[in-house]
Amino acid sequence: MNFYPEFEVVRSDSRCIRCRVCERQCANEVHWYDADGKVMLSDESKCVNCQRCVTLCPTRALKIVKSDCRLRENANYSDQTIKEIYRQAETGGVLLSSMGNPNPLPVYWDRILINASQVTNPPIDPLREPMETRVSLGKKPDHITRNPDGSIDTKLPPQLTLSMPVMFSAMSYGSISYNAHASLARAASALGIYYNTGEGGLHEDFYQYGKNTIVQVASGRFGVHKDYLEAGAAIEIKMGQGAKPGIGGHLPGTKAVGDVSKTRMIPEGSDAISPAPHHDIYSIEDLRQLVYSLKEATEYRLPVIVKVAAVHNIAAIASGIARSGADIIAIDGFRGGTGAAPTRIRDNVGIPIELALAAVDKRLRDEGIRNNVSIICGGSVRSAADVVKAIALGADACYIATAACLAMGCHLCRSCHTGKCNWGIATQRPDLVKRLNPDIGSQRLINLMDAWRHEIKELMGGMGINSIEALRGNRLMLRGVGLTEKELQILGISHAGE
Amino acid sequence: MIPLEGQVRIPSGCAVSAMISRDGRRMNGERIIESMVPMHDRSNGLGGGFAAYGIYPEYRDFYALHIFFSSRSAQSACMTLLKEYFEIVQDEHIKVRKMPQITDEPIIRRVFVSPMQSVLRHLQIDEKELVVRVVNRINAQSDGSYVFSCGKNMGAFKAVGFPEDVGRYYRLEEYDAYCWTAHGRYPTNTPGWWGGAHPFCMLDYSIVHNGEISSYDANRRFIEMYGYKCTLQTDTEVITYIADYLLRRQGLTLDEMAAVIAAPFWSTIEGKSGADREKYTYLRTVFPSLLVTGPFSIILGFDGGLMALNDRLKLRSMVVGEQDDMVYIASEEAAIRVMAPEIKNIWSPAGGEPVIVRVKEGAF
Amino acid sequence: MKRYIIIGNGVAAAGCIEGIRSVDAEGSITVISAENHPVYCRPLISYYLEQKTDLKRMQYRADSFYADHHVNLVCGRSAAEIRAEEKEIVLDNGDSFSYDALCCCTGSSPFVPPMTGLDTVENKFSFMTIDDTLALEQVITPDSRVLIIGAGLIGLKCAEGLHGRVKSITVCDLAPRVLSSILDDKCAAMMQKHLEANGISFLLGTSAKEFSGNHAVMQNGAEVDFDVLVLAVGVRANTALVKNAGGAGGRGIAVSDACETSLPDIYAAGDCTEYHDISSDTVKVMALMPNAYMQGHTAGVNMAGGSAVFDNAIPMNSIGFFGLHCHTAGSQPEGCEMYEEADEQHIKRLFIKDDRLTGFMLIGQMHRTGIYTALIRSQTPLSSVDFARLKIEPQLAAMGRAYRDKVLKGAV
Amino acid sequence: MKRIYVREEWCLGCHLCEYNCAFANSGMTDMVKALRGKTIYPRIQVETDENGVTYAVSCRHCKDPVCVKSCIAGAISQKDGVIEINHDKCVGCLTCVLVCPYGAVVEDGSGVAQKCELCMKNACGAPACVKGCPNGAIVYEERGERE
Repeated sequence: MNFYPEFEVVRSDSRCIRCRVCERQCANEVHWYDADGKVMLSDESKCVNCQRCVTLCPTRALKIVKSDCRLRENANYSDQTIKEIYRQAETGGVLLSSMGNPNPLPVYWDRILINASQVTNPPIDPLREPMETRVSLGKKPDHITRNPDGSIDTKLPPQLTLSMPVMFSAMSYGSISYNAHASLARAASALGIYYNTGEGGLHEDFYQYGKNTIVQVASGRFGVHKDYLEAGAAIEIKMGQGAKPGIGGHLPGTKAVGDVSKTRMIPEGSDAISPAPHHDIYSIEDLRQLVYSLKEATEYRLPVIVKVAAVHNIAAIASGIARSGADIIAIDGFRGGTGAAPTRIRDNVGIPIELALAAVDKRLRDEGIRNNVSIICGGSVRSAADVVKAIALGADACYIATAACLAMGCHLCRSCHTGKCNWGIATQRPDLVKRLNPDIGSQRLINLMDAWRHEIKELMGGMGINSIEALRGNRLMLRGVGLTEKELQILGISHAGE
Repeated sequence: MIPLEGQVRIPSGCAVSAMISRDGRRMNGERIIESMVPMHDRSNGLGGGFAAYGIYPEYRDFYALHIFFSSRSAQSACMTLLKEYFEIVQDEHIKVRKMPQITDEPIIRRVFVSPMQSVLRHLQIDEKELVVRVVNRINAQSDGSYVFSCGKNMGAFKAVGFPEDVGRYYRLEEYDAYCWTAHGRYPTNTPGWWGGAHPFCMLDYSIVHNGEISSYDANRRFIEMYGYKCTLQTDTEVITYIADYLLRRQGLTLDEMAAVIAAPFWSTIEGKSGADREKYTYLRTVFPSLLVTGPFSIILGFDGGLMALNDRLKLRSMVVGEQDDMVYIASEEAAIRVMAPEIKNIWSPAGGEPVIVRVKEGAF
Repeated sequence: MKRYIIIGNGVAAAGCIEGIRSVDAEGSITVISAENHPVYCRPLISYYLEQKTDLKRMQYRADSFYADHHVNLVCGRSAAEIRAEEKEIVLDNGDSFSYDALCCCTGSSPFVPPMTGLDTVENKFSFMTIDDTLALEQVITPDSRVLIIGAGLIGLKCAEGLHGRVKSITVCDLAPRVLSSILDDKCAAMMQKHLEANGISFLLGTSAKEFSGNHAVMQNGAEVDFDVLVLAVGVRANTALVKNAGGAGGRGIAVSDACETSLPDIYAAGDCTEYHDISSDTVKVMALMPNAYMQGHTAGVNMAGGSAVFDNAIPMNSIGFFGLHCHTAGSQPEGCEMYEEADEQHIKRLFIKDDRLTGFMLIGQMHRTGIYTALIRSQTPLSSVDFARLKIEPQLAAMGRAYRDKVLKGAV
Repeated sequence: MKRIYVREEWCLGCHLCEYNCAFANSGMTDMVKALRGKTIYPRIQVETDENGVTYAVSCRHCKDPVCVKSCIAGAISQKDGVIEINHDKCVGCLTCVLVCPYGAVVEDGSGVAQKCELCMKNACGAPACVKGCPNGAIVYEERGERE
């Protein structure tokens, strides 16, 4: 069935200089030059609204607008819903989507407000006073022990030390490009934070950034070998992902080319299918065995992170993980991104990270085991304010991926699964990969993190807090607006005005 | 209805003052009361109090519980509870001087107790832990009984009122102590509840504090994992518990405790050498949630000494004076000048640097 | 302190001055200039007629050039004799100058073949110097009919310069085509067609046999009436000074790659010399402005004790008429192959021999032709580049990765 | 001296540099007005090699510039390493085009020669190709001189 295109290319002929940049830059082949008529023409049915042409058009002659040719209005059956039905009726297939859940579900970050000092205690000016954002992730000992001479035995379980409480979340080499990985690795290294390999192994060129790398072990075990495990600063066991809890991953064979297949240790062109569960983990005891296997393999030098999707009984799951020997729990909320996920899963499974985080932090404190693990919060952390709210709710640090992709140029067109990312991020096509110059990509990531760090400091200073640890779990610094009693109770915060 | 301490978090400004004899000489409460007079404006009449060390030498082996009761029935219920765990050695009124400035008095009792060995054996805990648990239980029940002092050979005296009035009300000139601390309160919202006045005590630790800590909920939620219950929602309370946790339960020294709650900046730690750097790194890494931020000056009294500490940015005033065996500490120099008019050696300690004063071994 | 003398004040002389000064800031430099003008480049005179430039802008260097380079400029004099043994020169007025190093930049003079009745023509001009040009300009009127003898570079540029300022222009040449020294028949035909389209008339394969007043009779019998006659048959190198002093040479003064003549401490540069054309491996007079400068500069450096060679000379010409440009370079040796592209407006002819590009003729398509020129000069084996692409379009892309990296990633 | 260098590994072949160059040297303040409906004559050229690799070529500002030596009008000069054309003196003979080994001197559409002058003479102030390159494929930096 033919639809009127979702987007329209609006080209101002009076501004167009026929430089043909749009044509050259569109991997979807929307634009073309008609030499006879000396005009640029477009095939809008191919447009995904990635804004590449709009961004590069030197005379701002282009804009992409949402088509107003809609089906008859229906509050129940939206245009989108109807078209999805048509598409499925045509293909018999599962719908695929990319990036995070775009639906208008509650974003609790936006319903939480941050405190500031007035009169009774002073706000602190981060430009004048030291303001610390460094955090250590890992298990903290319950009791100090002393050496025979009375000094403290300063040996600690392995820790990850971050200059600021933000890290780049897992995105595999394969789902994103070599240059995207290079950008992340270089930025993490320059910033003193960490990036995460995702389930695609670690390209040999990036072993040099190992000190700032978290290597992931997921259900497909792609790219996992001894050197890989030892290359990073921490190992993450991926049990689930916020965008697609309960299912595995699927890298199409078209992306498993060249170095991608080599790094994953799979034949070139073969689909890389990660199973839904780890087939050696059917229970919490099994997880404990994998945690300790990995620790044994790396001589207990590296902290082990267990990453789970935020699902209904996340607090209990986290409690189990905290007792499994894991050093860090990463919780990924339902708005987290993905390179490809079945639409129905992405849009309907999992719970918001804010509630999951609050519930987990509370449960671990109630059980007196909060010190056993650090908590990383991920799944749509969009700004420094979100970071501050997450830390105040109880997170030790945040994972960001969508925001990192945006910094590298992503325009959230949500077409990663097509492999034709015009921004050189979610693609393996060499001509497209080239569009992301890691010099620029890494610098933009560094800029973003610098900006966030400044903002975090400003917000902390306003609260009269001069070190991030005094913010962690400091829920008194938060107030809810427009939330129900139940929501407030789960978040563990008061309503504004209270 | 305006909520009480414990029902809502109440920030407050304050005045603090302390004097201690390193020789262990015992002094009556006259001078410490006088020291609060020039700092009258730092209080607003909604709370004042004192802690005194070495005042019950004849009962030094027993825990001196100072308790407010709202009624006879509360008193009787509480005593029944106490008797389950303790031998009651002495149960008496704390003598007061009736005065118009101090009103709405509760029943104020002093009870010397000794833990029952059978109970300790049964619960497999030491006697300090038993005292802590029982006191916490009484205070958490909030049914009209409130234990506001429970150490040995020391005691806190507090009430709603200006501190100099509170001191005279409790007839502190009749007590002799080698160490006195005092507190005047400026709460921003409270009808004034006697239990909410300072010092706040746990065993022999007493805290007087001036400030409003911004890390409060981070500190509270951490410390509550270890059996403490911050019922009053005051800074002083949580700092007292932190002190108890770090000093008694983790066995840290006073210096180490200072390095946790007013931790040196990472940049400072990195500038230190070898063992020191490792120690400070370790303490910050292990106890991040016990870092106290925001303005504070606190005086922690304990059996045999005291420690004064400012927040690491020194956002609150605190001065120290020294003369012969005496050390004086106060929010304002004027207070020290009242206690020791001829004093020469007065300084302002740097933020985060603890001033620790100990009485000569065996002198108390 | 060394004494340098330069005979002549053209572009070669300017190159020589700059060459000397790049090595020796101290030595005295004397320049003997027959013309009363500061250095200018002779090809500009047609642009002057065309009013694309003026006397001021025609100056090759700034007003302060001689002062800046501490040059003693002797104007309006020519050298009469070089006394190589004594290392001195004598001027036409008898003055003499001693030198430690001498450079002869005497250029060339118009060559006028014997033609009957030429003395009866009142308005006849050469077209070599500013003075020629100013004199010519004096006599032309919008009604003038101009006859130009010679359809070479000079004659045709003169025609272009006069175009629009006179009534008619006829150009004749003994050769059967225009620009016969640089173009082959096909290319010449295209240029001729373009010139004709712009109103220039040609009488080719014939020349004036005799004149009587303003009437010329051609060898083929044709008759032409004219008001102004321009003689642009050709030029001859001014070799006499050096040859008289015992220097070797044929049509030009023989010089080495270092621009030395056969006489000690005497150098020569510019249109007066003959030298090695690497594209044809022959020695010839190549009266070209770029080469003149480079020779002068080379001579100057060597005179001052430096070390320089100009060892990649080739003939080359950039010339255009009425918007149609033509680039030629190198030569078409015996047995060369030719690559050709041609349409109505363009011709591209590349000449290839022994795996080398030896020359080209390009009309109407000038874009980046220097890349071809460089290929000839560097004698790059074509098997080492992607000539299949290169012949279609001059581009560094076809020159190989190493060359590109060298040129684009570092300073050259 | 600072020169323009290309980092061809990042060149996208978008040709924006050519348009930015043409605009910067148009003397106009609006790109549409400057370039719409016109053939552009940029001073920088994007090339594509046999593997599809693209890169932009502009004047190298050589140490031994043959264009300067070849100009019949004395219109090309080198000052502080920067080679520039005095357009007032240029008569459009295009000898410089004939001799530049990099094809970096080009005709400007009106018959005279032009070449990259590092945007030192236009309102841009810094090379427009560098500023406008979306991927950092053209840089303006110091890389030392030829020996």
